[in-house]
Amino acid sequence: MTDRPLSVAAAFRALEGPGAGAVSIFVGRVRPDPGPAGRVVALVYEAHRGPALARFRALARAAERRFRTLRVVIWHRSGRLRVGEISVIVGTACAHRAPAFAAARFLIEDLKVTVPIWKSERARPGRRPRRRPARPGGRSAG
Amino acid sequence: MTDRPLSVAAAFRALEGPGAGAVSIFVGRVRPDPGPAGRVVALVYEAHRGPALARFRALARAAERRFRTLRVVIWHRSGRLRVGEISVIVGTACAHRAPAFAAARFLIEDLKVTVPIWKSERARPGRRPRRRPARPGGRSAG
Amino acid sequence: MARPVTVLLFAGARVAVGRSELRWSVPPGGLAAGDLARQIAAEYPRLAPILRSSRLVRNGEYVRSASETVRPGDEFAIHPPYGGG
Amino acid sequence: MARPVTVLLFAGARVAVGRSELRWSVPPGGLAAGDLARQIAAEYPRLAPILRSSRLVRNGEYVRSASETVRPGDEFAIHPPYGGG
Repeated sequence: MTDRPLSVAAAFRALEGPGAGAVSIFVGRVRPDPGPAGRVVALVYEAHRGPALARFRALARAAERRFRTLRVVIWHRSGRLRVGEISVIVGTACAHRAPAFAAARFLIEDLKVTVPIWKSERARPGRRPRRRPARPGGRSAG
Repeated sequence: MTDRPLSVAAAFRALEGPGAGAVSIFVGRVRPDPGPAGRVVALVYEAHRGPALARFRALARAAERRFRTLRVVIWHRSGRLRVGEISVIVGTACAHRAPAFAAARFLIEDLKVTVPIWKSERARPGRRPRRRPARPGGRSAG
Repeated sequence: MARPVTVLLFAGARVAVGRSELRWSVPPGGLAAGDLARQIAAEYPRLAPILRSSRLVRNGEYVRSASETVRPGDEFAIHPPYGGG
Repeated sequence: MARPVTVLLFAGARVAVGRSELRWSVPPGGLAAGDLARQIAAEYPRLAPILRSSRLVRNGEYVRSASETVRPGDEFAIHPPYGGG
Protein backbone atom coordinates (compact mmCIF):
# COMPACT_ATOMS: atom_id res chain seq x y z
CA MET A 1 0.00 0.00 0.00
CA THR A 2 1.46 3.33 -0.98
CA ASP A 3 0.37 6.90 -1.50
CA ARG A 4 2.91 7.35 -4.28
CA PRO A 5 2.56 6.57 -7.99
CA LEU A 6 3.23 2.97 -8.97
CA SER A 7 5.88 2.19 -11.57
CA VAL A 8 5.80 -0.78 -13.94
CA ALA A 9 9.54 -0.45 -14.48
CA ALA A 10 10.15 -0.65 -10.73
CA ALA A 11 7.86 -3.68 -10.49
CA PHE A 12 9.82 -5.43 -13.21
CA ARG A 13 13.11 -4.64 -11.48
CA ALA A 14 11.71 -6.10 -8.26
CA LEU A 15 10.94 -9.33 -10.14
CA GLU A 16 14.42 -9.75 -11.60
CA GLY A 17 16.69 -12.47 -10.36
CA PRO A 18 18.22 -15.77 -11.34
CA GLY A 19 16.04 -18.41 -12.89
CA ALA A 20 13.14 -16.11 -13.69
CA GLY A 21 12.60 -17.05 -17.31
CA ALA A 22 8.99 -15.86 -17.30
CA VAL A 23 7.57 -12.69 -15.81
CA SER A 24 3.90 -11.77 -15.90
CA ILE A 25 2.78 -8.30 -14.84
CA PHE A 26 -0.76 -7.08 -14.51
CA VAL A 27 -1.53 -3.37 -14.22
CA GLY A 28 -4.92 -1.93 -13.27
CA ARG A 29 -5.67 1.69 -14.07
CA VAL A 30 -8.53 4.05 -13.35
CA ARG A 31 -10.93 4.16 -16.29
CA PRO A 32 -13.10 7.18 -17.17
CA ASP A 33 -16.31 5.19 -17.24
CA PRO A 34 -19.64 6.87 -17.40
CA GLY A 35 -21.62 6.43 -14.21
CA PRO A 36 -25.01 7.57 -12.93
CA ALA A 37 -23.37 10.58 -11.28
CA GLY A 38 -21.43 11.57 -14.37
CA ARG A 39 -18.17 10.47 -15.88
CA VAL A 40 -15.73 9.13 -13.29
CA VAL A 41 -12.76 11.47 -12.92
CA ALA A 42 -11.11 9.84 -9.94
CA LEU A 43 -11.26 6.92 -7.52
CA VAL A 44 -10.44 7.19 -3.85
CA TYR A 45 -8.94 4.06 -2.34
CA GLU A 46 -8.97 3.40 1.37
CA ALA A 47 -7.53 0.39 3.15
CA HIS A 48 -7.30 -1.19 6.56
CA ARG A 49 -3.57 -1.04 6.30
CA GLY A 50 -2.29 -3.64 8.74
CA PRO A 51 -4.64 -6.44 7.72
CA ALA A 52 -4.20 -5.49 4.04
CA LEU A 53 -0.43 -5.88 4.25
CA ALA A 54 -0.81 -9.13 6.17
CA ARG A 55 -3.10 -10.41 3.43
CA PHE A 56 -0.59 -9.36 0.74
CA ARG A 57 2.06 -11.43 2.51
CA ALA A 58 -0.30 -14.40 2.77
CA LEU A 59 -1.12 -14.10 -0.94
CA ALA A 60 2.58 -14.04 -1.82
CA ARG A 61 3.14 -17.20 0.23
CA ALA A 62 0.13 -18.89 -1.40
CA ALA A 63 1.46 -18.04 -4.87
CA GLU A 64 4.84 -19.48 -3.99
CA ARG A 65 3.24 -22.68 -2.70
CA ARG A 66 0.77 -23.14 -5.55
CA PHE A 67 2.72 -21.84 -8.54
CA ARG A 68 6.37 -22.02 -7.43
CA THR A 69 6.81 -18.32 -7.99
CA LEU A 70 10.38 -17.18 -7.52
CA ARG A 71 9.40 -13.59 -6.81
CA VAL A 72 6.13 -11.73 -6.47
CA VAL A 73 5.05 -8.08 -6.47
CA ILE A 74 1.73 -6.94 -4.99
CA TRP A 75 1.48 -3.16 -4.98
CA HIS A 76 -1.65 -1.10 -4.43
CA ARG A 77 -2.24 2.62 -4.31
CA SER A 78 -4.22 4.37 -1.62
CA GLY A 79 -5.73 7.83 -1.69
CA ARG A 80 -7.16 9.75 -4.62
CA LEU A 81 -6.28 8.54 -8.13
CA ARG A 82 -7.16 10.40 -11.30
CA VAL A 83 -8.27 8.66 -14.47
CA GLY A 84 -5.33 6.89 -16.10
CA GLU A 85 -3.36 6.44 -12.89
CA ILE A 86 -2.22 2.98 -11.88
CA SER A 87 -4.20 1.59 -8.97
CA VAL A 88 -2.59 -1.84 -8.72
CA ILE A 89 0.36 -3.84 -10.02
CA VAL A 90 0.77 -7.55 -9.45
CA GLY A 91 3.73 -9.36 -10.91
CA THR A 92 5.15 -12.85 -10.83
CA ALA A 93 8.46 -14.37 -11.79
CA CYS A 94 8.62 -18.09 -12.50
CA ALA A 95 10.83 -20.47 -14.41
CA HIS A 96 8.07 -21.06 -16.96
CA ARG A 97 5.30 -19.04 -18.47
CA ALA A 98 2.19 -21.06 -17.58
CA PRO A 99 2.61 -20.71 -13.80
CA ALA A 100 3.69 -17.07 -14.19
CA PHE A 101 0.40 -16.25 -15.90
CA ALA A 102 -1.65 -18.39 -13.53
CA ALA A 103 -0.04 -16.88 -10.44
CA ALA A 104 -0.59 -13.30 -11.64
CA ARG A 105 -4.20 -14.06 -12.37
CA PHE A 106 -4.59 -15.71 -8.97
CA LEU A 107 -3.09 -12.70 -7.20
CA ILE A 108 -5.33 -10.09 -8.80
CA GLU A 109 -8.50 -12.16 -8.51
CA ASP A 110 -7.84 -12.98 -4.89
CA LEU A 111 -6.73 -9.45 -4.04
CA LYS A 112 -10.04 -8.03 -5.21
CA VAL A 113 -12.10 -10.18 -2.86
CA THR A 114 -9.87 -10.87 0.15
CA VAL A 115 -7.85 -7.70 0.81
CA PRO A 116 -9.47 -4.94 2.88
CA ILE A 117 -9.28 -2.20 0.27
CA TRP A 118 -12.25 -0.16 -0.91
CA LYS A 119 -12.79 2.37 -3.62
CA SER A 120 -15.28 5.16 -4.06
CA GLU A 121 -15.93 7.12 -7.23
CA ARG A 122 -15.58 10.81 -7.78
CA ALA A 123 -17.62 11.92 -10.75
CA ARG A 124 -17.18 14.84 -13.12
CA PRO A 125 -17.06 18.18 -11.28
CA GLY A 126 -20.30 20.12 -11.45
CA ARG A 127 -22.32 17.20 -10.22
CA ARG A 128 -22.72 15.96 -6.71
CA PRO A 129 -20.05 13.38 -5.80
CA ARG A 130 -21.43 9.94 -5.40
CA ARG A 131 -19.96 7.35 -3.09
CA ARG A 132 -20.17 3.76 -4.01
CA PRO A 133 -17.68 1.94 -1.85
CA ALA A 134 -17.09 -1.74 -2.30
CA ARG A 135 -19.32 -2.09 -5.32
CA PRO A 136 -18.47 -5.20 -7.31
CA GLY A 137 -17.64 -4.34 -10.90
CA GLY A 138 -16.10 -1.00 -10.02
CA ARG A 139 -14.50 1.43 -12.37
CA SER A 140 -11.03 -0.01 -12.35
CA ALA A 141 -10.38 -3.18 -14.26
CA GLY A 142 -7.71 -4.10 -11.73
CA MET B 1 12.09 -7.85 -34.25
CA THR B 2 14.99 -5.81 -32.96
CA ASP B 3 18.68 -6.17 -32.23
CA ARG B 4 18.41 -3.79 -29.30
CA PRO B 5 17.51 -4.56 -25.68
CA LEU B 6 13.80 -4.70 -24.93
CA SER B 7 12.35 -2.45 -22.24
CA VAL B 8 9.35 -3.30 -20.11
CA ALA B 9 8.85 0.39 -19.33
CA ALA B 10 8.74 1.20 -23.04
CA ALA B 11 6.27 -1.63 -23.63
CA PHE B 12 4.00 -0.28 -20.93
CA ARG B 13 4.19 3.22 -22.42
CA ALA B 14 3.24 1.79 -25.81
CA LEU B 15 0.15 0.25 -24.20
CA GLU B 16 -1.08 3.46 -22.58
CA GLY B 17 -4.13 5.20 -23.88
CA PRO B 18 -7.72 5.96 -23.04
CA GLY B 19 -9.93 3.19 -21.80
CA ALA B 20 -7.12 0.78 -21.02
CA GLY B 21 -8.15 -0.20 -17.51
CA ALA B 22 -6.23 -3.48 -17.63
CA VAL B 23 -2.76 -4.13 -18.97
CA SER B 24 -1.11 -7.53 -19.04
CA ILE B 25 2.57 -7.84 -19.91
CA PHE B 26 4.52 -11.04 -20.37
CA VAL B 27 8.31 -11.01 -20.42
CA GLY B 28 10.48 -13.95 -21.45
CA ARG B 29 14.11 -14.02 -20.45
CA VAL B 30 17.05 -16.29 -21.13
CA ARG B 31 17.48 -18.82 -18.35
CA PRO B 32 20.80 -20.40 -17.35
CA ASP B 33 19.50 -23.92 -17.62
CA PRO B 34 21.80 -26.87 -17.52
CA GLY B 35 21.98 -28.67 -20.86
CA PRO B 36 23.87 -31.63 -22.21
CA ALA B 37 26.59 -29.30 -23.53
CA GLY B 38 26.93 -27.45 -20.25
CA ARG B 39 25.12 -24.60 -18.66
CA VAL B 40 23.47 -22.29 -21.20
CA VAL B 41 25.18 -18.89 -21.23
CA ALA B 42 23.42 -17.39 -24.23
CA LEU B 43 20.76 -17.97 -26.85
CA VAL B 44 21.07 -16.85 -30.44
CA TYR B 45 17.78 -15.92 -32.09
CA GLU B 46 17.37 -15.82 -35.85
CA ALA B 47 14.23 -14.91 -37.76
CA HIS B 48 12.86 -14.78 -41.26
CA ARG B 49 12.20 -11.13 -40.79
CA GLY B 50 9.54 -10.25 -43.36
CA PRO B 51 7.24 -13.20 -42.65
CA ALA B 52 7.86 -12.82 -38.89
CA LEU B 53 6.72 -9.20 -38.93
CA ALA B 54 3.73 -10.10 -41.09
CA ARG B 55 2.79 -12.77 -38.58
CA PHE B 56 3.14 -10.30 -35.69
CA ARG B 57 0.67 -8.01 -37.45
CA ALA B 58 -1.72 -10.90 -38.04
CA LEU B 59 -1.47 -11.88 -34.37
CA ALA B 60 -2.24 -8.32 -33.29
CA ARG B 61 -5.32 -8.27 -35.53
CA ALA B 62 -6.43 -11.65 -34.20
CA ALA B 63 -6.08 -10.43 -30.60
CA GLU B 64 -8.13 -7.36 -31.39
CA ARG B 65 -10.84 -9.48 -32.98
CA ARG B 66 -10.96 -12.18 -30.31
CA PHE B 67 -10.27 -10.21 -27.14
CA ARG B 68 -11.14 -6.61 -28.05
CA THR B 69 -7.66 -5.48 -27.22
CA LEU B 70 -7.26 -1.71 -27.40
CA ARG B 71 -3.51 -1.89 -27.92
CA VAL B 72 -0.99 -4.69 -28.31
CA VAL B 73 2.79 -5.01 -28.11
CA ILE B 74 4.68 -7.91 -29.68
CA TRP B 75 8.42 -7.38 -29.45
CA HIS B 76 11.12 -9.99 -30.02
CA ARG B 77 14.88 -9.80 -29.90
CA SER B 78 17.16 -11.19 -32.55
CA GLY B 79 20.84 -11.99 -32.31
CA ARG B 80 22.84 -13.18 -29.33
CA LEU B 81 21.27 -12.80 -25.87
CA ARG B 82 23.07 -13.50 -22.64
CA VAL B 83 21.41 -15.17 -19.67
CA GLY B 84 18.99 -12.76 -18.01
CA GLU B 85 18.33 -10.71 -21.13
CA ILE B 86 14.79 -10.23 -22.33
CA SER B 87 14.01 -12.25 -25.46
CA VAL B 88 10.35 -11.35 -25.86
CA ILE B 89 7.70 -8.97 -24.53
CA VAL B 90 4.02 -9.29 -25.34
CA GLY B 91 1.58 -6.85 -23.84
CA THR B 92 -2.13 -6.18 -24.09
CA ALA B 93 -4.35 -3.31 -23.04
CA CYS B 94 -8.06 -3.96 -22.60
CA ALA B 95 -10.94 -2.43 -20.73
CA HIS B 96 -11.09 -5.42 -18.38
CA ARG B 97 -8.63 -7.83 -16.89
CA ALA B 98 -9.91 -11.21 -18.09
CA PRO B 99 -9.44 -10.46 -21.81
CA ALA B 100 -6.13 -8.70 -21.11
CA PHE B 101 -4.74 -11.87 -19.54
CA ALA B 102 -6.27 -14.14 -22.16
CA ALA B 103 -4.96 -12.05 -25.04
CA ALA B 104 -1.42 -11.93 -23.63
CA ARG B 105 -1.44 -15.67 -23.16
CA PHE B 106 -2.80 -16.14 -26.68
CA LEU B 107 -0.06 -13.95 -28.15
CA ILE B 108 2.86 -15.71 -26.50
CA GLU B 109 1.52 -19.21 -27.12
CA ASP B 110 0.79 -18.48 -30.74
CA LEU B 111 4.05 -16.63 -31.28
CA LYS B 112 6.05 -19.66 -30.21
CA VAL B 113 4.51 -21.94 -32.81
CA THR B 114 3.55 -19.70 -35.72
CA VAL B 115 6.26 -17.04 -36.04
CA PRO B 116 9.42 -17.92 -38.00
CA ILE B 117 11.91 -17.36 -35.19
CA TRP B 118 14.43 -19.92 -34.01
CA LYS B 119 16.85 -20.11 -31.15
CA SER B 120 20.07 -22.01 -30.65
CA GLU B 121 21.93 -22.47 -27.40
CA ARG B 122 25.43 -21.41 -26.54
CA ALA B 123 26.77 -23.40 -23.62
CA ARG B 124 29.40 -22.56 -21.03
CA PRO B 125 32.76 -21.71 -22.61
CA GLY B 126 35.31 -24.49 -22.40
CA ARG B 127 32.94 -27.01 -23.92
CA ARG B 128 31.99 -27.44 -27.50
CA PRO B 129 28.99 -25.29 -28.45
CA ARG B 130 25.92 -27.26 -29.19
CA ARG B 131 23.24 -26.15 -31.59
CA ARG B 132 19.71 -27.17 -30.99
CA PRO B 133 17.60 -24.95 -33.16
CA ALA B 134 13.86 -25.19 -33.10
CA ARG B 135 13.72 -27.61 -30.24
CA PRO B 136 10.38 -27.47 -28.43
CA GLY B 137 10.84 -26.75 -24.75
CA GLY B 138 13.88 -24.55 -25.29
CA ARG B 139 15.77 -22.64 -22.67
CA SER B 140 13.66 -19.53 -22.60
CA ALA B 141 10.34 -19.62 -20.87
CA GLY B 142 9.06 -17.02 -23.30
CA MET C 1 -11.25 3.77 34.19
CA ALA C 2 -11.66 1.31 31.32
CA ARG C 3 -10.06 2.21 28.00
CA PRO C 4 -12.46 2.46 25.08
CA VAL C 5 -12.47 0.25 22.01
CA THR C 6 -11.19 1.94 18.84
CA VAL C 7 -13.76 1.32 16.11
CA LEU C 8 -12.53 1.66 12.52
CA LEU C 9 -15.13 2.28 9.83
CA PHE C 10 -14.47 1.82 6.13
CA ALA C 11 -16.28 2.53 2.89
CA GLY C 12 -20.05 2.32 3.32
CA ALA C 13 -19.72 1.93 7.08
CA ARG C 14 -17.67 5.11 7.23
CA VAL C 15 -20.25 6.95 5.14
CA ALA C 16 -23.14 5.63 7.26
CA VAL C 17 -21.50 6.77 10.50
CA GLY C 18 -20.00 9.92 9.04
CA ARG C 19 -16.59 9.22 10.56
CA SER C 20 -13.76 6.79 9.98
CA GLU C 21 -13.08 6.17 13.66
CA LEU C 22 -15.01 6.06 16.92
CA ARG C 23 -14.10 5.47 20.55
CA TRP C 24 -16.60 3.09 22.12
CA SER C 25 -16.87 2.32 25.81
CA VAL C 26 -17.20 -1.31 26.79
CA PRO C 27 -17.43 -2.94 30.21
CA PRO C 28 -14.11 -3.79 31.89
CA GLY C 29 -14.68 -7.47 31.09
CA GLY C 30 -15.38 -6.71 27.43
CA LEU C 31 -18.42 -7.23 25.21
CA ALA C 32 -19.41 -9.82 22.61
CA ALA C 33 -18.45 -8.63 19.11
CA GLY C 34 -22.02 -9.08 17.87
CA ASP C 35 -23.40 -7.01 20.73
CA LEU C 36 -20.84 -4.27 20.14
CA ALA C 37 -21.81 -4.08 16.45
CA ARG C 38 -25.49 -3.91 17.38
CA GLN C 39 -24.84 -1.12 19.90
CA ILE C 40 -23.08 0.96 17.26
CA ALA C 41 -25.83 0.30 14.70
CA ALA C 42 -28.43 1.34 17.28
CA GLU C 43 -26.75 4.73 17.49
CA TYR C 44 -26.13 4.97 13.71
CA PRO C 45 -29.17 3.31 12.08
CA ARG C 46 -27.81 3.69 8.53
CA LEU C 47 -25.08 1.25 9.54
CA ALA C 48 -27.52 -1.63 10.10
CA PRO C 49 -27.98 -2.75 6.47
CA ILE C 50 -24.24 -2.45 5.85
CA LEU C 51 -23.44 -4.64 8.85
CA ARG C 52 -25.36 -7.52 7.31
CA SER C 53 -22.83 -7.86 4.49
CA SER C 54 -19.78 -6.87 6.51
CA ARG C 55 -17.13 -8.83 8.33
CA LEU C 56 -16.05 -7.88 11.84
CA VAL C 57 -12.37 -7.64 12.65
CA ARG C 58 -10.78 -7.58 16.07
CA ASN C 59 -7.11 -6.56 16.35
CA GLY C 60 -6.58 -7.32 12.69
CA GLU C 61 -8.12 -10.82 12.76
CA TYR C 62 -11.56 -11.80 11.54
CA VAL C 63 -14.08 -12.36 14.30
CA ARG C 64 -15.05 -16.03 13.99
CA SER C 65 -18.05 -15.95 16.26
CA ALA C 66 -20.41 -13.14 17.27
CA SER C 67 -19.81 -14.19 20.87
CA GLU C 68 -16.08 -13.47 20.67
CA THR C 69 -15.15 -10.91 23.32
CA VAL C 70 -13.94 -7.44 22.41
CA ARG C 71 -11.95 -6.00 25.32
CA PRO C 72 -11.07 -2.46 26.37
CA GLY C 73 -8.17 -1.17 24.26
CA ASP C 74 -8.93 -3.50 21.35
CA GLU C 75 -9.19 -2.31 17.77
CA PHE C 76 -12.53 -3.29 16.25
CA ALA C 77 -13.16 -2.81 12.52
CA ILE C 78 -16.16 -3.14 10.25
CA HIS C 79 -15.24 -4.41 6.77
CA PRO C 80 -17.88 -4.05 4.06
CA PRO C 81 -17.23 -6.18 0.94
CA TYR C 82 -13.85 -5.36 -0.55
CA GLY C 83 -13.29 -3.46 -3.74
CA GLY C 84 -9.57 -3.14 -4.39
CA GLY C 85 -7.85 -3.46 -7.71
CA MET D 1 20.18 -15.72 -68.65
CA ALA D 2 17.70 -16.83 -65.97
CA ARG D 3 18.04 -15.31 -62.53
CA PRO D 4 18.63 -17.79 -59.71
CA VAL D 5 16.29 -18.47 -56.82
CA THR D 6 17.46 -17.09 -53.46
CA VAL D 7 17.24 -19.93 -50.94
CA LEU D 8 17.10 -18.90 -47.26
CA LEU D 9 18.09 -21.49 -44.67
CA PHE D 10 17.27 -21.19 -40.97
CA ALA D 11 18.15 -23.04 -37.80
CA GLY D 12 18.76 -26.74 -38.43
CA ALA D 13 18.54 -26.24 -42.18
CA ARG D 14 21.23 -23.57 -42.00
CA VAL D 15 23.44 -25.85 -39.92
CA ALA D 16 22.89 -28.79 -42.28
CA VAL D 17 23.84 -26.74 -45.32
CA GLY D 18 26.51 -24.73 -43.56
CA ARG D 19 25.20 -21.43 -44.95
CA SER D 20 22.20 -19.20 -44.39
CA GLU D 21 21.68 -18.42 -48.07
CA LEU D 22 22.18 -20.10 -51.45
CA ARG D 23 21.62 -19.08 -55.06
CA TRP D 24 19.95 -21.90 -56.94
CA SER D 25 19.48 -22.07 -60.68
CA VAL D 26 16.07 -23.08 -61.94
CA PRO D 27 14.76 -23.41 -65.50
CA PRO D 28 13.30 -20.24 -67.05
CA GLY D 29 9.80 -21.60 -66.55
CA GLY D 30 10.45 -22.40 -62.89
CA LEU D 31 10.46 -25.61 -60.89
CA ALA D 32 7.98 -27.29 -58.54
CA ALA D 33 8.72 -26.36 -54.92
CA GLY D 34 8.96 -30.02 -53.90
CA ASP D 35 11.44 -30.73 -56.68
CA LEU D 36 13.55 -27.71 -55.74
CA ALA D 37 13.71 -28.87 -52.11
CA ARG D 38 14.71 -32.37 -53.21
CA GLN D 39 17.45 -30.97 -55.47
CA ILE D 40 18.93 -29.02 -52.58
CA ALA D 41 18.72 -32.01 -50.24
CA ALA D 42 20.44 -34.17 -52.86
CA GLU D 43 23.41 -31.81 -52.72
CA TYR D 44 23.26 -31.42 -48.91
CA PRO D 45 22.18 -34.83 -47.58
CA ARG D 46 22.04 -33.67 -43.94
CA LEU D 47 19.17 -31.45 -44.99
CA ALA D 48 16.89 -34.37 -45.90
CA PRO D 49 15.67 -35.31 -42.38
CA ILE D 50 15.14 -31.65 -41.55
CA LEU D 51 13.02 -31.10 -44.65
CA ARG D 52 10.51 -33.67 -43.44
CA SER D 53 9.49 -31.46 -40.52
CA SER D 54 9.93 -28.14 -42.30
CA ARG D 55 7.58 -25.84 -44.12
CA LEU D 56 8.49 -24.35 -47.49
CA VAL D 57 8.00 -20.65 -48.09
CA ARG D 58 7.94 -18.84 -51.41
CA ASN D 59 8.19 -15.04 -51.42
CA GLY D 60 7.11 -14.93 -47.79
CA GLU D 61 4.03 -17.15 -48.21
CA TYR D 62 3.72 -20.79 -47.26
CA VAL D 63 3.88 -23.18 -50.20
CA ARG D 64 0.48 -24.87 -50.21
CA SER D 65 1.34 -27.64 -52.61
CA ALA D 66 4.64 -29.30 -53.56
CA SER D 67 3.71 -28.69 -57.16
CA GLU D 68 3.60 -24.92 -56.71
CA THR D 69 6.07 -23.31 -59.09
CA VAL D 70 9.14 -21.47 -57.87
CA ARG D 71 10.31 -19.04 -60.56
CA PRO D 72 13.63 -17.38 -61.29
CA GLY D 73 14.14 -14.42 -58.94
CA ASP D 74 11.86 -15.84 -56.26
CA GLU D 75 12.86 -16.10 -52.61
CA PHE D 76 12.51 -19.66 -51.35
CA ALA D 77 12.87 -20.44 -47.63
CA ILE D 78 13.04 -23.59 -45.55
CA HIS D 79 11.38 -23.19 -42.13
CA PRO D 80 12.13 -25.87 -39.55
CA PRO D 81 9.73 -25.89 -36.56
CA TYR D 82 9.72 -22.52 -34.83
CA GLY D 83 11.27 -21.79 -31.49
CA GLY D 84 10.77 -18.15 -30.62
CA GLY D 85 9.91 -16.74 -27.24
